[in-house]
Amino acid sequence: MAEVCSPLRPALIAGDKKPAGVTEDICRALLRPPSALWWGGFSVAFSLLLAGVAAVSYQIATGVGTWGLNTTVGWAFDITNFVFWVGIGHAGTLISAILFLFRQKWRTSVNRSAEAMTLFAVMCAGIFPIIHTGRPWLAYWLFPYPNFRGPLWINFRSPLAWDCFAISTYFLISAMFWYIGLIPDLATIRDRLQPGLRQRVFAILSFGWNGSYRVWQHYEVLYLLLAGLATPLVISVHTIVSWDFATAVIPGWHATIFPPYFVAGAIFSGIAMVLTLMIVARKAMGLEDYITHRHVDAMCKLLLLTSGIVALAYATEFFTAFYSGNTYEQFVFLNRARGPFAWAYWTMVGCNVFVPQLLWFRSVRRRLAIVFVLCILINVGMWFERFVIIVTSLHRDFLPSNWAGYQPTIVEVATLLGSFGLFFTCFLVFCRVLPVIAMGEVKAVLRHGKSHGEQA
Amino acid sequence: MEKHYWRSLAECENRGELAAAAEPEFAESPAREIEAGPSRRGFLKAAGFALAGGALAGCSRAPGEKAIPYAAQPEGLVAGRAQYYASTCGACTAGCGLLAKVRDGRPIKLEGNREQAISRGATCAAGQASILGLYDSYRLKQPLAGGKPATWEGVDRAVLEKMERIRAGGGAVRYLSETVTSPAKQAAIDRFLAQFRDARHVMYDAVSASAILDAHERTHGARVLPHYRFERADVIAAFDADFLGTWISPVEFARDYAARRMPPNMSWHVQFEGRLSLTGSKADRRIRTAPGEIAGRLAQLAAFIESNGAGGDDLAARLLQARGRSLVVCGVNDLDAQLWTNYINHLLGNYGATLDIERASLQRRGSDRDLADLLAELKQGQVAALFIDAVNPVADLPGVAGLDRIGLFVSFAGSVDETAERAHYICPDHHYLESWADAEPVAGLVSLTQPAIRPLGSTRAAIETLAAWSGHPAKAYDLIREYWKDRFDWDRALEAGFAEVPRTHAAAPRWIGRKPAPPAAATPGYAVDVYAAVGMPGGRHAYNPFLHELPDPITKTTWDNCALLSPAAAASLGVGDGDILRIEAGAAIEVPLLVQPGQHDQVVSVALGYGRKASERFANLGPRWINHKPTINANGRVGANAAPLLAFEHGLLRYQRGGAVVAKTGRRIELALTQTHHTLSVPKHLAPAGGEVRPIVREIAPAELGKPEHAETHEELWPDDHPYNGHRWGMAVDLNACNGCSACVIACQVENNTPVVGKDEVRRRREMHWIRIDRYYSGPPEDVRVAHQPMMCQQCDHAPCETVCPTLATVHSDEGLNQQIYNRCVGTRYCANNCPYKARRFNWFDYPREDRLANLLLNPDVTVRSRGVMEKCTFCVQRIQEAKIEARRNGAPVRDGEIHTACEQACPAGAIVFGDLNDPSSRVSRLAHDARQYRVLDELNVRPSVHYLKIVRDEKQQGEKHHG
Amino acid sequence: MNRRVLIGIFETEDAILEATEAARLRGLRIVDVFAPYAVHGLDHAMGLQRSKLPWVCLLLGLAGAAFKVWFEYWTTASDWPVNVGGKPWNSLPAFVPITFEVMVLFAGVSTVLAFFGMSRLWPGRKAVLLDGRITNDCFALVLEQDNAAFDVDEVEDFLRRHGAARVEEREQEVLR
Amino acid sequence: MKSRILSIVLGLGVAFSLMLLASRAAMFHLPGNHQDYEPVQPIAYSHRLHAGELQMQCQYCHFGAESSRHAGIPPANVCMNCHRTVTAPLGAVRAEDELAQKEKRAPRPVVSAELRKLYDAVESGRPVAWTRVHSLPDFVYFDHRAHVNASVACQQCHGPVETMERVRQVSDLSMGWCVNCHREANRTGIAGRRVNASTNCSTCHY
Repeated sequence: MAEVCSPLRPALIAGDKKPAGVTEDICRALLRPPSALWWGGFSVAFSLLLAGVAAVSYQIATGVGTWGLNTTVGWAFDITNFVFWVGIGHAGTLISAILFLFRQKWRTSVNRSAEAMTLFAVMCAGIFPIIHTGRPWLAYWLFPYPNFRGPLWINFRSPLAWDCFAISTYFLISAMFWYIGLIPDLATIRDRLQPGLRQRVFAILSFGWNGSYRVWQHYEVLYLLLAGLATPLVISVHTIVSWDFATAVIPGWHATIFPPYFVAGAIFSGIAMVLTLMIVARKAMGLEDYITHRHVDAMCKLLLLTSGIVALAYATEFFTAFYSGNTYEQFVFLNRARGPFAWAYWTMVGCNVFVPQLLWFRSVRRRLAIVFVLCILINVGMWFERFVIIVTSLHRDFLPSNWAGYQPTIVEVATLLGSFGLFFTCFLVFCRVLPVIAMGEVKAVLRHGKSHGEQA
Repeated sequence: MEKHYWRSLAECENRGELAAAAEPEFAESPAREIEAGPSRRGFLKAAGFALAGGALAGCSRAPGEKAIPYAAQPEGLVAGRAQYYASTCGACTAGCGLLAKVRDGRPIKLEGNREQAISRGATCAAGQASILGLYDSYRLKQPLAGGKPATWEGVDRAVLEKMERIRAGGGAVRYLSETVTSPAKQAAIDRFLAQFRDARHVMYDAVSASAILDAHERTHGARVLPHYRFERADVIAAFDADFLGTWISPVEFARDYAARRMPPNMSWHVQFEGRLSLTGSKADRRIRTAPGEIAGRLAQLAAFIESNGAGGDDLAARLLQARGRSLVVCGVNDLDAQLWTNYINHLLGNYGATLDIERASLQRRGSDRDLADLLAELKQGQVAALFIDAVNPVADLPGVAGLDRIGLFVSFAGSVDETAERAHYICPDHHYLESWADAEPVAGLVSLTQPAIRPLGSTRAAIETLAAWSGHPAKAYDLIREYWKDRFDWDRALEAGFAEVPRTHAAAPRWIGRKPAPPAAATPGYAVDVYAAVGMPGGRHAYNPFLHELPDPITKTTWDNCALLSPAAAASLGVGDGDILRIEAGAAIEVPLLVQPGQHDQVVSVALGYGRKASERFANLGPRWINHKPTINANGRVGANAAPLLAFEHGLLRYQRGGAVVAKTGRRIELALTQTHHTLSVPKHLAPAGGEVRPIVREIAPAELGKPEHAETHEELWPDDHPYNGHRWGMAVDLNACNGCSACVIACQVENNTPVVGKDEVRRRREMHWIRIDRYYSGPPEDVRVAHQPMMCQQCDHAPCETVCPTLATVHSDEGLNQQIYNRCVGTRYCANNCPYKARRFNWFDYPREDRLANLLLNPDVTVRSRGVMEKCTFCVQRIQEAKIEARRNGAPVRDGEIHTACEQACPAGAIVFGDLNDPSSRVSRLAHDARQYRVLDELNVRPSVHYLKIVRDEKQQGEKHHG
Repeated sequence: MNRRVLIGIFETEDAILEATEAARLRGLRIVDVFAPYAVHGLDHAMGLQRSKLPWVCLLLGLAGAAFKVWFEYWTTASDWPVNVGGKPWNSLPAFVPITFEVMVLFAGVSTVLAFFGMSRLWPGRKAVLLDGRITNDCFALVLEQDNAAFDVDEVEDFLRRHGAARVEEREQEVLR
Repeated sequence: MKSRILSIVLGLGVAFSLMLLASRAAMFHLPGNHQDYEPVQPIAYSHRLHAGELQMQCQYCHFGAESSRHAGIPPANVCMNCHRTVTAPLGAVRAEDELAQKEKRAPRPVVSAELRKLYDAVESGRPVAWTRVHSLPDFVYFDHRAHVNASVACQQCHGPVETMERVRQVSDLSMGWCVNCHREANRTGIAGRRVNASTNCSTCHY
């Protein structure tokens, strides 16, 4: 039967919910017309998206020269944004897959939206490797496809080629994982809707799910398998992203610590983003019972942990540089801390190392407003981490004659904002049309932390 | 397709209407997308997805492209095969021999003529760039009368009739030209002027050597310019003479100088100057000296030498040791200084040894005194007729007035410049590549110029015009042929490009001078110093975008001339780079400041030749996008004209004058520098212990010669995977020979179709030159050392760029080349990021190539890169391919020295050597095993194929020298 | 011929578990159980054997990996060896990342397809529902009247004893 | 309203392109592949006649092939080497002779219509604008010298030109086609001789 757990442990789901109640709560949000708040958020997000579209189309029509790059600094905002968004994506998979494997029941109320977030983040990320090329219309050359050139394939030694495979695999697997999870809920909604267009759409999307346990059995196994696949996948993805830099010869990039460092950073920023969204959604959609303080608390602790790892990575980098005796390497780090981009470096350290320390205090963890602000700061910090790694390493490399500066143009900034626009537009639409909380899974854990006595 | 345009073009050229024909020919210019068919490209651009299918299908048919053969093919011409015509460079009066490479009727590249004594295979940056002048769309296509297009008949009639009246009235006729090195032309001018009673031929040089000529008139009784022989000099003392950069005959001097700077037995060179010049940057010892002090210094040196080295002056001692093997040169246009120079050379017995006045140089013959007189006459309106040939006095000189009071004012200018626009008639001369001409740069050496292409417009050689106006019209060819008849074998000379003729002077002039009077004391305050920049040796090149975008070898500025101040001086004024200064010396000009280490604290230097009308055309140069900034300055031109700062003093044009006032205006502009960090040492507060200075450029003292430092050898991990069995191309760059003159940069740009990107892009650090010259300072700013390092793709065997390219667009050839395949590149820029030398260049935009005429310069053997594509030095692979295929055709292997990369070919110092590292006897592999050899960033184990040779500098006092 | 089935509708998770268990022990043939969410232990209660999906996942994963390794070797070292940065023709370590990704891709996609196949789900398939609340909050146990010995009333009574809220008798057709 | 117009336009576009595709489906090639291209030339010059029947050497007219990157289109004066005297097909000349004999008069010169165009070109000095058949993209540098001197037969790439009335592009001239021929040559050699047909990128791309 249901797990035995101590009565002391607070309930996962507050309020004495019954399955029907769950269905009721979640679906209500979908069936009632969008609130003014939603419209507000949507219009902001969508206008950002439009700005981004304008910027990108202008850049593609005119040339990468419309970015502030130069011969020395060949990457800046583009790849920074790419790594940033991939990182954001990772939390979703972490929560839905890794926590699933670790049997962390509390994930059930957040995993759906976390996975959605993953998808949208990976979409945003995927755009940048394409538009950062000089000839985006030829970006498909990055994939090996049969051709009349000899045939000539691609360079499987290039981390960028690895990226293409990693990102597209990651997107596909996450999408499937997410959709598989959705099917039962789609069916639930289908069966609550009055016949009509909407009902027909859900009927199609729900694959004719009818709750047969013979299917449920396969389903459970499948879900476990996907979780099992997604877990190493998510780690491999950011490892590969980090290899974009680690395999290069440029001091500040050429570092073996990158994979763990990047994965931790990714999860760090991802969790922060999930929290940001959750805290808003919770208020806006009245899901206080489902996303309880316990959830927030758990995630804050995760933040604390990953922040620790990231801090350790920063320290290690400096130590390696110092210990290596390689003066080029040493210079890069001195240059980060005291050079022209010191402000970026210290923003990064401040937001990623010092700010999260507040989370040691329960009182802080309990105050959602503060947590919200912290999460925003952490995301800023993590964006700057990538910026620092890329730009400060490039702008002053081996030959002093090459040393140059970097200044973003309006086009670049608009593109960055545009990616946020895309992300939030997608997320807001998602909140409106699909269940933000996995009803099926929540129902299964309803009685968590309730002793049988009170439950009977 | 590019390659075939030419065939049809050549055909048009046959009809002699290339310029006109160029228009339709280039309806789609060669600057074409590197993409399959044009329709494919259209489809890429077209947004309408729905129609893509149609376009796609449409693509499967070839465009109805025409292939037009000759109607009657000229003898010996085969489409696609280059021909070389021996000629003479017209970029300045030095008279370097050239070979003009003509491809299907179009001259596309200039190469030095190895046989000819002045060039000996090399050229300077300006010479390399001067080919663009041929395709200058601003050149006049027919004569102008009163600013209106006219016919030659009309102009001739009008001018002759006006001349008739003047001849009757006995008015003064003046012919103003630069130094005429062409004897035939001189004769024509004389014949022409002979028709008049009061006629005078006035010659002046924008950068005058008049003082030297005058001084020799005093000391040797003949107004001669010695032929300086640096290759014979063991000790060189140069006083403000930039003989490697711009002075008289830089290519020849650079070559001679480099020849004597080969370790171990190197010449010793000391430079006295106020501005850090190219020459100063190579000197063993450099002593900052204000222009005013030069004469004093010379007098002092003379004293030491007279007293046989008493006073223990190191220089005097060295000079005395090298009597007859030493050379003292002075570039100051001041009679005192020059008299003292002659006196010292006389004392040292250098005349006849290192200074040849028997076969004197004829490269500078201008007389400032005559010029001054002429200007005076003009002011008083005493000139009835003025003929101006190849000079632009209005822009070159201060205080030119009264031009509108001339009865007949004729200019031979090729395009409308500041002077020509005020002339009554402009009778445009040919570009030198279109014309027959001769030149005698040094007495006894006749260098011939033959047309490499039919004239693009209906222009006429000045010599023909003169002949027509002297009453017996003739073709230039006949005039020259006639002049030299039975002096040498014409055909052989034409083939060789030059001929030696028996000496013209009877006997060498003897020393008749005596010890000069002690020089006047220097005037206090700032001295303004107007100089000719290496990249812009005179205003005549102001039309040339290649030269404007060429970073000055010392200042690294482009698209501007700056006021150079020493760091101390700048600090005292509280100004920094880019602050606009107001320099007042008589007249006033405003130029941006550039802080220049090595500059004398009391000297402010400004370059000549900027702020010309010709540069107005660059208003919208470069890619156009929202943040684009114009290439020109507020005055609508590139840079500011420094001519107002010049002045005549005792009949000499003074380029350096005391008593200048320098003030800040409060305005500032952002300079377009290609290098912003100027030393090999990293900023103090960022310097890790032991990493303060980077060993990118290495310098040793003569004593350390022959001691190779041990370079760590890395094991090859996969020796069998990449055996280089055939050729293995490599390069060696002798940093000791390289003087930074940048001829290689332009040569590379012309050879490889590298675009000009404009000031704004350079400001953004996006210049496209495939080879750049890194300039590093060391030592304190008041006594700065300079190192020049040509830096191009190092063609690494373990190229970091290759591993990271996802599309295999850059891979290694089995001959050791790092290949870049433009059409496969999608432009991720990953390779450039991962290049430790940052030798790769990215096409940030489709760089405009609207000027269809200028497009005729494009090298058909090199793809024109499109937007979004990475490019870089290829070791001129097109030349390698050509040589290999030809060798195979002739059944002989490629011999060492058969392939010259464009940079190597142009280098006056012979600093760059290209060849086969697998051939142990090749020059390059010998240099690759030289004791001075090192490879930049060798520790990365990227295995560059470019070997550098260390700089050798002898800074010690002679005393220490022996036990040094 | 058309068989008839007996359907017991239950309200709670515990009830359905008990009933199913009991039914199996009683030797009744359980056609299927319908539930709004995955009830733990129900598969044991029904006596289902383990799913074959893990095998699909493993085998196609390995197949994908094997294919990719071969493909990378063939393209890079065998078919057209190109010297890239002096790296060996066969840079096996550099092939690992993509191999891994492709393995995961193959495993994932094939498992999902296999799942849809096994459980006969596809977009737009008409869902057969015993009760509108099945996907919401109620459970159904479907027993087959396999032989004449099957006593409807007795079984109905049995189901009620195990807390069935409602018991219906229907044609077999109701299920696929 | 606008959207409707847009969708109509798009619809038409799709229909149009489908039509195009359908019409071309038969001879569909990937973009840039011009195989089977057989344009009409300004003068109906017959390679079958000249290279086939008359057995003229290719390089008699395309004399660039041995010494230059381009084989070259023969200038009119090369044609005139023969066509100064040959002004019409033999048959036409004979017919005129017989006719003349019948009519007891000196035969008139016969000039075929096609050759008339050539003579006009020569007289006017305005060259014949042939339509290019084989053309490679700008970024490919094919060199006839290298191949001719390695005794690669013209037909290897250009197909049996001597049988073609009008020249057709036989091979697809794709990169794979070049590369595979190079590989083949390296394996088997050409005309019994070992050759080094490089497959370096910079053999053709620079």
